[in-house]
Amino acid sequence: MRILSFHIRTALSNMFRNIGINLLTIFSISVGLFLIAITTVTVNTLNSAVSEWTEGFGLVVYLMDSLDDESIKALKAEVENEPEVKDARFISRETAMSRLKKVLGEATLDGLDENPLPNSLEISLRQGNVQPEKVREVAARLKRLEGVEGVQFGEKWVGVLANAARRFTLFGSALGISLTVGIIFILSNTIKVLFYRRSNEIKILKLLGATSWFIRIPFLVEGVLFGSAAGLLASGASYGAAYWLGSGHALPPNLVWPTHAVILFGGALGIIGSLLAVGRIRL
Amino acid sequence: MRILSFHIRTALSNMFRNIGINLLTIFSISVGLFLIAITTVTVNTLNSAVSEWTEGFGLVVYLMDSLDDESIKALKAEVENEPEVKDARFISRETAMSRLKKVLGEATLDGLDENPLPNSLEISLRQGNVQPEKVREVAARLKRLEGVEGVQFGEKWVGVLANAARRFTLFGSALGISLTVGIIFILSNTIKVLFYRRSNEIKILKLLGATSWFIRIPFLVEGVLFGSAAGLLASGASYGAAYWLGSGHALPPNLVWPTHAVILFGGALGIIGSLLAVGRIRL
Amino acid sequence: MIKFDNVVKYYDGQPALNNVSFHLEKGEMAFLTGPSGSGKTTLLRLIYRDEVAESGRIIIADWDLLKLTGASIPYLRRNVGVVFQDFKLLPERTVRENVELTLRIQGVPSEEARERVTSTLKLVGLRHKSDALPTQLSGGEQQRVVIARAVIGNPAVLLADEPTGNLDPETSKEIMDVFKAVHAKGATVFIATHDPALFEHSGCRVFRLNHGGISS
Amino acid sequence: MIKFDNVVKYYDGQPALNNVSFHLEKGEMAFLTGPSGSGKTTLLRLIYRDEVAESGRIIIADWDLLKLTGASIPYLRRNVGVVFQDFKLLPERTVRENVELTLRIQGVPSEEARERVTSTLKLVGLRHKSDALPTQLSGGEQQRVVIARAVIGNPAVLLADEPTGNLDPETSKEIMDVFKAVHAKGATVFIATHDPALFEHSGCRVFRLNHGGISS
Ligand SMILES: Nc1ncnc2c1ncn2[C@@H]1O[C@H](COP(=O)(O)OP(=O)(O)OP(=O)(O)O)[C@@H](O)[C@H]1O
Ligand SMILES: Nc1ncnc2c1ncn2[C@@H]1O[C@H](COP(=O)(O)OP(=O)(O)OP(=O)(O)O)[C@@H](O)[C@H]1O
Ligand SMILES: [Mg+2]
Ligand SMILES: [Mg+2]
Repeated sequence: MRILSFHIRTALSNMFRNIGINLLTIFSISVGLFLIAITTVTVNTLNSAVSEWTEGFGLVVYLMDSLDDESIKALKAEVENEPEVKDARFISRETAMSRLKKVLGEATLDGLDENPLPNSLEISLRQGNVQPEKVREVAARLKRLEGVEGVQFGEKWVGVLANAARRFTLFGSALGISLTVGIIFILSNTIKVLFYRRSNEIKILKLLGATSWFIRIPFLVEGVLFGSAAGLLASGASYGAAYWLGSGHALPPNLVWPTHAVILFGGALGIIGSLLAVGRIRL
Repeated sequence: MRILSFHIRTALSNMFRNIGINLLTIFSISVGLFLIAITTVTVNTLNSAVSEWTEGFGLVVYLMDSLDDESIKALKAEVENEPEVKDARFISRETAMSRLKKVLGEATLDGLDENPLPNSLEISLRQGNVQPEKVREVAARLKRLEGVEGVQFGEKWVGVLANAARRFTLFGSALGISLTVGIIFILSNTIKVLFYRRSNEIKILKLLGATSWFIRIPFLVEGVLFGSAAGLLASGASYGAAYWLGSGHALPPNLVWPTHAVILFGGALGIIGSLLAVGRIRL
Repeated sequence: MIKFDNVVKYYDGQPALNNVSFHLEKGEMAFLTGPSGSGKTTLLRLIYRDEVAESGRIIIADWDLLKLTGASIPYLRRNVGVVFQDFKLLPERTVRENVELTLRIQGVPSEEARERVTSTLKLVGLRHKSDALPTQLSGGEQQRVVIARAVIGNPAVLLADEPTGNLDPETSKEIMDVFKAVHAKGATVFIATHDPALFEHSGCRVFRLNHGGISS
Repeated sequence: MIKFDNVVKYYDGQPALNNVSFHLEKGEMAFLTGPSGSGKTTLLRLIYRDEVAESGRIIIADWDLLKLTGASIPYLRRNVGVVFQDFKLLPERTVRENVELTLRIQGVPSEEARERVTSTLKLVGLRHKSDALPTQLSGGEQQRVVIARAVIGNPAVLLADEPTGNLDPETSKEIMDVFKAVHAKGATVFIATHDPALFEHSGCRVFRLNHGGISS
């Protein structure tokens, strides 16, 4: 216990000896962690949007604005009579708008003061009827019904979106991985530099009978301190950014966790970085 | 001349003395420069899309698919007769699609095998008629014309897009500035670390009668070498990434320049970083 | 206690020590002399395993240095106090911290360490410089800090390499008294020096190195 | 050439030099002695402007050190060769490069520098160690590298701080001969030492420092 506190004190005094440079290093690392956190949030948002849409849209029948509730009901029944249709769900134009707002963010649509979306029926097809040709056939039939303004092959648009989301996920992962590798490099460099700066001191400690771990422990402590300090900064920044981009709305929990996890992530990278640094240096 | 070559040799030998660490530093910096380059490309793309759309869309009249060329011509004349309308330009559904492709990228729309866009007339209003109420009034009148499926207040959607683009530009600039500051920090730290590593040597050189600039010049040379080496790497990477995201299509020149400029940018940051490092250290 | 058997040490293809054999008894005090570059420092470095011999046998107390594993080197070194010719002080630590280091490494509790440092610094006449950094000391003062750091751990073996090179004759005599006190407590003491005044009339054995060979 | 007038130098509120006055003529050779911590190194550091006096006047050749601007310090130092007590060798440069540095800083062309280094290393008996790093040298060899670096620039003033602390009596004599040769070429030479053998029977003036005061 006493020995550990000795090491922590050594580590802290090393950090404070060059507080300026060390703060800058922490700042650089936190920029990287911040980017990782917001990329994760963005990828998550996009993917949950895609999966929501993929579920929702089998086939969408847009209804003429002129239809009253009665005719809508009749039309719904008629549609559900088709053999391939499992069920049809009425989506009012208001519901459609609020869905869109949820996906794109309230603020993005602030410019609109009129709802341009139509009422619609969301149609789920029975299993075995979701092949493109079949869907096209059903769509053609539905289009001919009274009161239908248009039919949309939802899955096509979903395909476009899913395609974009896949690309973005790929790109985001590549970015995340490069950043992680970069951060580990920076951390292990920082520790290595501290190590080299003290290499003279370390040689002397060895001559006085210090064991390898007596020498290494302060550097491991430093790595963790660096990493988690940067993580804390990044957490604050990414939470702030997410809040700001969401125009002040609290984020849903599945988007918030990356902004917290980044602290632990930073600490973990710190351990990895310093282990790499002190492990590779022959004592 | 001889003296300069002496300094360049000193700088190079300093860099090679720790080639591993220095390569990692260059790599970290190039990640930052890479992000700056692709952010610039993205912001450029988005903004040119918005400015193109803003010009094009005054008010858009969507035409029914059933109209033949004759009726379209007649309708165009009728529209141009309205006192507030300066001119109307016919945009075929094919033109509309190819515009969309240009803005979003060919690949994004690969999923579509049918063109869902309608024919339309793009209407420019006479100066003095672009206030929201006036536009609404004109739109209402146009909507009543035979063969018109709908009228879109282009500027509203453009507003949404412009809003998004503005946010993204703001966000991109913030990111770019933080990254630039971060890179300058890293560079100046790297030089400072080299400086501190050699501080013992430097004290001795001073005692032997060396002038401040005799000591500083190798560090300035090193800063430039670091910065431009990282810039070169980032340039290659961002060109590759842009090419990949553009699905193999060559980028238009206005999107390519950031991938080249990043080399000079890196060198400039190198000078700034090393000047900060050696300037602030009292000799 | 210290036994060399036909020890050979090369540097860059040149023999720095050539077939060196000698034996110091436990508790003996002896001197090592010879011209500049004759191998005195090299011989001492072999004892605390800072260098490894090319051939021959070196026995220090119970350790056979040619069979020593890397993990036990620290424990050998804790039993060998060294006054380094080039001091090897930590420049960013105070005099007190430098001297205390020997004890910290051995895990001595901090209160005990504190007291022992104070009395050892008094012994070498540097109590008033406890909180100074090495760069704030004169050459002779630094040398005395090194001496304090070497003797504070009560090592079984004390090696001193030119321990009075920066000291005036009077201070030299005081330092020799410190070494004699350590010797009186049972330690084996081995001092490398150029200064004949240190070993003349001392009654101790004197080993002479010349071109890598030893004679006594 | 070297003139001190009532020079006072404090460290941490304690006087290291107290009202020191003396005068060395151009081309004179003299010694400075005194116990450990008496201020010898401090006095020499004032001469090459590594420290600044609190009060008094110091004149070196044509320079009044209390009026010296920062920008002219390098030019003062190029005229003062120093054998540092703690060597101050660059650890990552070879012996040759260390000695050559003095000339590089003064802008001497590389071919000329090369030749002068070779002959100076021969003078101190280290030609065979030209390409060694300082860490590969014995204490005495390092000291001779420092001496070579100090004399190679033909300085008007040569200061030596304990230049024989790591040398055997024979090598010491050889080094003293080097200093005498430099002196014979017209340089002012000032040597701080603990070793009375260096200045006894030399016929030179000897200044003694004690508790910050000087006497000759
Ligand atoms: N690490 C090394 N690499 C190469 N040669 C070395 C190394 N250490 C010492 N030498 C050489 O070995 C020889 C003996 O050196 P050593 O330091 O043992 O001499 P010494 O007797 O202590 O001399 P001094 O009295 O000058 O300190 C010298 O010629 C020296 O140059
Ligand atoms: N940078 C400094 N800061 C504080 N005190 C110092 C500093 N340099 C020297 N001193 C103190 O000033 C006094 C004189 O030191 P100086 O180095 O001049 O002595 P010296 O005569 O050269 O001794 P030695 O023979 O041991 O080398 C000493 O007590 C020393 O501790
Ligand atoms: Mg030696
Ligand atoms: Mg001194």
